[in-house]
Amino acid sequence: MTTGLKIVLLLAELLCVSSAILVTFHPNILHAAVALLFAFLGVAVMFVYAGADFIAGVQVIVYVGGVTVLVLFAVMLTHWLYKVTLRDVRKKLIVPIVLLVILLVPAVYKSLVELASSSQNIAPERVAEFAGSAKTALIGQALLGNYLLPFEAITILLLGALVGAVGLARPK
Amino acid sequence: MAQTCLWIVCLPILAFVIQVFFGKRLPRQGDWVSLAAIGFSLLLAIPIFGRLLSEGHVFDTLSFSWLSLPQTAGAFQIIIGVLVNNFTAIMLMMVTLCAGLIHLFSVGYMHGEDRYHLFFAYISLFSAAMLGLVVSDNLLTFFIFWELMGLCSYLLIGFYYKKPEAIAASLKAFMTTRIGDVGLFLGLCGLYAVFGTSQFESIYAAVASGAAESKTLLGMPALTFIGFMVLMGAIGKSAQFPLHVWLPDAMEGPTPVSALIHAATMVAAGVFLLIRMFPVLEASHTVLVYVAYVGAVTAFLAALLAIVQVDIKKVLAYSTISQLGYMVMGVGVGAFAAAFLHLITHACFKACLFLCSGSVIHSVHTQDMREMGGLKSKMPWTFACMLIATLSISGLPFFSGFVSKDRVLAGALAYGMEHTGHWLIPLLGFAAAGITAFYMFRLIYMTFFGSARDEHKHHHAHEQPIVMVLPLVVLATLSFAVWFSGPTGVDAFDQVFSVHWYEHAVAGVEKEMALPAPVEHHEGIHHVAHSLALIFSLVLAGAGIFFSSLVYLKGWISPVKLKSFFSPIHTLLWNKYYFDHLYINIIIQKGLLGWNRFLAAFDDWVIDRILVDGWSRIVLFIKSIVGLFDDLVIDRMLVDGSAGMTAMGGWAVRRIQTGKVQHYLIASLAALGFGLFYLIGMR
Amino acid sequence: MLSWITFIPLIGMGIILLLPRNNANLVRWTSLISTTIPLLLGFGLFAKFDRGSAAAQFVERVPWIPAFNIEYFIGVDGLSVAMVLLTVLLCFICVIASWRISDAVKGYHAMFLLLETGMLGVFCALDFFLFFIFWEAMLLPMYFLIGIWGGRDKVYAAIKFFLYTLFGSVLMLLVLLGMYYYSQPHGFDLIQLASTRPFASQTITLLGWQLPLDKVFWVLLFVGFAIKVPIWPFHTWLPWAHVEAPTAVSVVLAGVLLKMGTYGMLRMNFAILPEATKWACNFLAILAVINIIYGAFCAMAQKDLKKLVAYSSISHMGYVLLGMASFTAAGVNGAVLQMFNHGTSTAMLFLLVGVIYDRVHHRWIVKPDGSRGFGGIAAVMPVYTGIMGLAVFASLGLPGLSGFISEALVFLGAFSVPKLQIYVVIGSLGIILGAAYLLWMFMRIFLGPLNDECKALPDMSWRERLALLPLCVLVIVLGVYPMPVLDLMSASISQLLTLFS
Amino acid sequence: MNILDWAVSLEGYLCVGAILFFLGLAAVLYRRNAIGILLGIELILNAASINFIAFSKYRAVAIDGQLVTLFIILIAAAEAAVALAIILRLYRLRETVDAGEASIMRN
Repeated sequence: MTTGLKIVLLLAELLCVSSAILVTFHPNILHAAVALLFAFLGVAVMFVYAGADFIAGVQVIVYVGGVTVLVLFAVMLTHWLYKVTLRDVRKKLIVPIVLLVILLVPAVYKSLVELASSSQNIAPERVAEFAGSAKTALIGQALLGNYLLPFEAITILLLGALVGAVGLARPK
Repeated sequence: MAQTCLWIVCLPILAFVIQVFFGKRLPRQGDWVSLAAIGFSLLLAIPIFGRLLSEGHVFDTLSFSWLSLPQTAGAFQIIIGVLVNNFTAIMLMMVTLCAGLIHLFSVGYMHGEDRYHLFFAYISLFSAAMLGLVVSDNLLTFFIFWELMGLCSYLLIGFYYKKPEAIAASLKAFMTTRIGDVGLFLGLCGLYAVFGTSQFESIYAAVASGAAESKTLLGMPALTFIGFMVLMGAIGKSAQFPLHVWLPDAMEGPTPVSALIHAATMVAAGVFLLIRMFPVLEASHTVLVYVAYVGAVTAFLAALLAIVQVDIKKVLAYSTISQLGYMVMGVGVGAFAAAFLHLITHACFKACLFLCSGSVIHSVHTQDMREMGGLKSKMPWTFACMLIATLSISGLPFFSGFVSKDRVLAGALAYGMEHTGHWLIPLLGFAAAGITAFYMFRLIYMTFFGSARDEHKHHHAHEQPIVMVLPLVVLATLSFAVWFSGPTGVDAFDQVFSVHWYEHAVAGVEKEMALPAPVEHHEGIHHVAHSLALIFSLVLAGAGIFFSSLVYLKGWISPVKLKSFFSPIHTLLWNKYYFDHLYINIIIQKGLLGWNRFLAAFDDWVIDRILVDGWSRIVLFIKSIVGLFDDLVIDRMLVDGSAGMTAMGGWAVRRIQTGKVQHYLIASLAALGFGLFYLIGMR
Repeated sequence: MLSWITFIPLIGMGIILLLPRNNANLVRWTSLISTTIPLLLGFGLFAKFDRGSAAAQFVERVPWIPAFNIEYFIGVDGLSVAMVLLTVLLCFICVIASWRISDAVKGYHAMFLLLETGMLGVFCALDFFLFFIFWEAMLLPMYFLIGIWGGRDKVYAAIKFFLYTLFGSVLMLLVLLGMYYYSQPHGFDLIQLASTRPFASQTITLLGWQLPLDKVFWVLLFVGFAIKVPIWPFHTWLPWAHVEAPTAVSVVLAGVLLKMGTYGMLRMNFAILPEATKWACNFLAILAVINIIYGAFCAMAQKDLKKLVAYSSISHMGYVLLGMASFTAAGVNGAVLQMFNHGTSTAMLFLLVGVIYDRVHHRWIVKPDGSRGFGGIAAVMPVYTGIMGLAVFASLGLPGLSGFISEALVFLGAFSVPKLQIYVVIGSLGIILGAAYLLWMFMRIFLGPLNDECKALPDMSWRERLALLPLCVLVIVLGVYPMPVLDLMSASISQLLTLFS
Repeated sequence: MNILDWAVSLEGYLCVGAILFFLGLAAVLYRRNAIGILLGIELILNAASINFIAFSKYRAVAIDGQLVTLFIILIAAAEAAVALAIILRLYRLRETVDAGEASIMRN
């Protein structure tokens, strides 16, 4: 891994974090939605670096393509441009939120690191080899092998959600 | 012979059963059935009496175990049976004869009455009971027939059950005799307690052997207790003072009933009881005096009462009580033989008197002497018979009354001379004799002599048909002395061919009773007493008759003036010494019924309302307290309280549910935070 | 045989419950049949009963609850055979007498047959537990019979009867448990308890007091049975129960239920606790005399005919007690015979009261406003007057009828015991009062001028005469020759009395 | 070990995951707009995916981590669709998407 790539990964992580901040605190809901889009992209890049290229692809397609568009649509449908101000976040709560985040994040981070250290480490060379190998075949085999039941269950779930969403959103 | 006695008793019972069930449907409503039954009994009794006359002694017993209880400690057994001795034979003869004649008489007298067959049923049952009593060899069956007679007298007195006085009289009769019967029953219990049996033979033997001297009943010497109880029974049944009140009222019944039951037989049963139990009375030494006094007092007081009566049957009723008093006095003074003879002769002439009065009543349809008079010409036969019977009862020579009354008075006089302390007994006896003559002739003069006081009734008066007159004649003939001793009745004159069957009979019975030989001291007293008594009784009888004819026949002394002269005594006599008032108004109305009402109220209020339902009130009270407690404490505080708390709790918690999704998220995150913090802290 | 007698009425009840409601006559006939069969079996029992032996006969013994060795142990001995026969006879007569009951006929006859089974069971049971069960089983139908088919305030009477007897049976339950606990081979068998009499020497500590066990048992049992007899202070339920009960029920109540108290005393108090009984003998005699006199006095003051007869029952049961208190052969035999004779004579009286009640629907001798209830009925109803006369004279103890025999035996027996003599004298007052109130009632109702109210009263129907016929025959026959019934019981009683000699 | 190595290492990934998670959580809690909440949820889900992927790379979790992420993504898509349908329905009923006013369920 060349340092250049590491720099790109760091930038992607910073993009993620900054856009996440925008999503939570931006008064205008529309801008928050767009910021979310960029957060997804940042995450996709991180996946690529973690050797999960197929997942990154799926992430981009589903989240960036689907969910964000959906949200934008929702925002557009529920806010009369000229009537409802898009201002959203309540002012007086900003301070406790920030405090909360600042306090909890290092605690959770420390516990996650502890968790990570306790679990079994892989030798560095196998890490590189794992990052490089093609995952898609493995995923395919696993999907129709060990994970057959969840795979089927997920299909039913998606069907249910689809029908539900259509049912709910259908005008009278 | 004992079997024939059984038949004598069973025939009338059979007649009774037939009459009760089939009487109505039989021809002539079955009076011939009863007549036939009593006739056969008479026929069966005659040979027994004949045997007594010829052989001078009759004895036969038959007994069987009626009720036995096997008990390991000693079998309790009741043996009953038939005893035929001299007295039984005489009594059988008398009872069957009188009953037969009265059956005959009542065929005429009761002609046309409704429940005619029932009358004959009851009369047959009565005859059976009397015969049963006469022949029974133990006190238990004696008592059973004794009370059966009480039942029959109740039924017959109340025969005209539509008349309130009749049914009141029947109840009064039954209750008064019942009081006496209870006394006799206790005597019977005493006998069983002391001797273990009630058979006369074994009792005579036990008393003679002095077995019962030591035993005591209720603190009294046994024999005295039994004696008093027997006396009580006799007082009840023979209408002695103070239980005499029922006999005059018993006249409400038809006259044949009065004749049969309340003259000849039933009332005599009391005296017969005393005679049967004489050994016991004698052995107890103290009881006989009381018996004598009861007899004497009854004789005198009843005779006095008879003077003021206006109802013909009431006069005869009181005269019966008085004559019974004589018999009881006879037994009391020890002359039980004389008493028994008087019983027999009295049965005959008193039955005759009653039947004569019956025929008089039947012809003039009233019982009140003041509406009669001058019937001599109208009813010659009745008059003749009644005159003979009256002469006999007054105790004039040539008549049976004289024979027996003289002996009784002689016995009383002898007793008086021996035990001078008791001089009152002969005095009352002789006084009663005089008064008897007086009121009997008063009756004769008022009914038969003088002028008719009520023309209408006098006009209707007529002699009764033969079926009623025949019995009168037979009974009248029996009232002569010739049958019982000599023709004149005076032993001295009749030495030549006087009839001695009675003395032999008495001797036989005395032997049986195993009486202790009477203390033969100064034999002279008896002879002197006998002759003195003879003179006194003749004098008194004559005076009585003379005095009565002065007042009623000649009218020299007007009864009205007499009445005013003795007015206090008269009112006393008229109200029958206020005995009735005492019994009915005071003892029964105020005492008994008042006490009953009080007790019933007590029972209803105190025990029922307070003691029993009181509990329900207490329970109700407790219930209300418990209810209150339960309601207040448990219900309000605990149950509602907790409900309230939960409500408050609920109210408090409710505020949490703000409905905003985010708040719920915060809460869950807070919980998650604490959970993590706790876990981390733990480790 | 005995089980059949006891349980045929129960089977009858079962059948009746299945029958259609509207067919009243069918119900009545089934009920009649299911009382006739025990009657016929009763005759068989009477014939085959061995007069000599004092032991229980026709015994049927089946272990029922082995854990507490409770057995279905039934049998009949001298004491109870007369009562069984009486019960069977009276129930047969009562079914005939209750032919006119028209409302809820099915319920009535079902309850009645259950009652009969209960009663027969009480007399046959020789196991205390079984005895208690039948005792309670008999109580329930009685409550319904009085409570539903009774007179004006029937509910009050039914409740009072039920609670009163229940109070008694609660005490009996205590003794039941006590006897079970204190008897050596823990058991309820009455015959075995009577032979071993284990309670004489033991003592029990109650609330700190050291009490002799048998006396405690005796008193508790006595109160339980005294309520049933009834004895003086516990008697107030009887007039109410009688006045309100329908005719047939009050016949059975007076004819049989009262005898259970005295039978129970003989079977339990006398047989198992003889020393305690001897200790309480005086007490019994006093209560007996109170019963006699008190009952007679109250009877005389009554205005209601049925109440008068109820109080007369109290007075007559006083004789039974007096006989029992004498411990003599004559006394106790007289007592048990009086239980039988009183059963027949009172049954007649109640049936006759029922006859007049069916016609005029009131029982006032003297109406509350003082006017005459009846008067001079003899003219209108001769047969009724005749039979009533027989019943009245039977119950007042006229010699020649059955009442006298038992009263005479009781008094003969009691008089031979020196310390009871004073009680006999007072008791004899009862005989006079007995005659008084009965004849006074007879006079006021039957004799005298005809009361125009009762002018058109029909005489007794053939059914009523049929119901009364057996009782009349019994009263007369036993009055003349009492041995057939007496020697049924004398063997057992003599064996019982060996404890007291 | 400089910032670059840290960024690539497991700790880096975990740190970003944590930050994203809490930002998402903050968004969910404090956004008044229902859609804002939805955005928060998406962030949270992505934070979880990052952790899974990081562990599948640096730890012996191998392919399973990636598979779980795949499923998370799928479910998130379904969930977003349904959530938005509800929001639209809410909007049509209440003319608003403000999470605070949809409080019919309050006490």
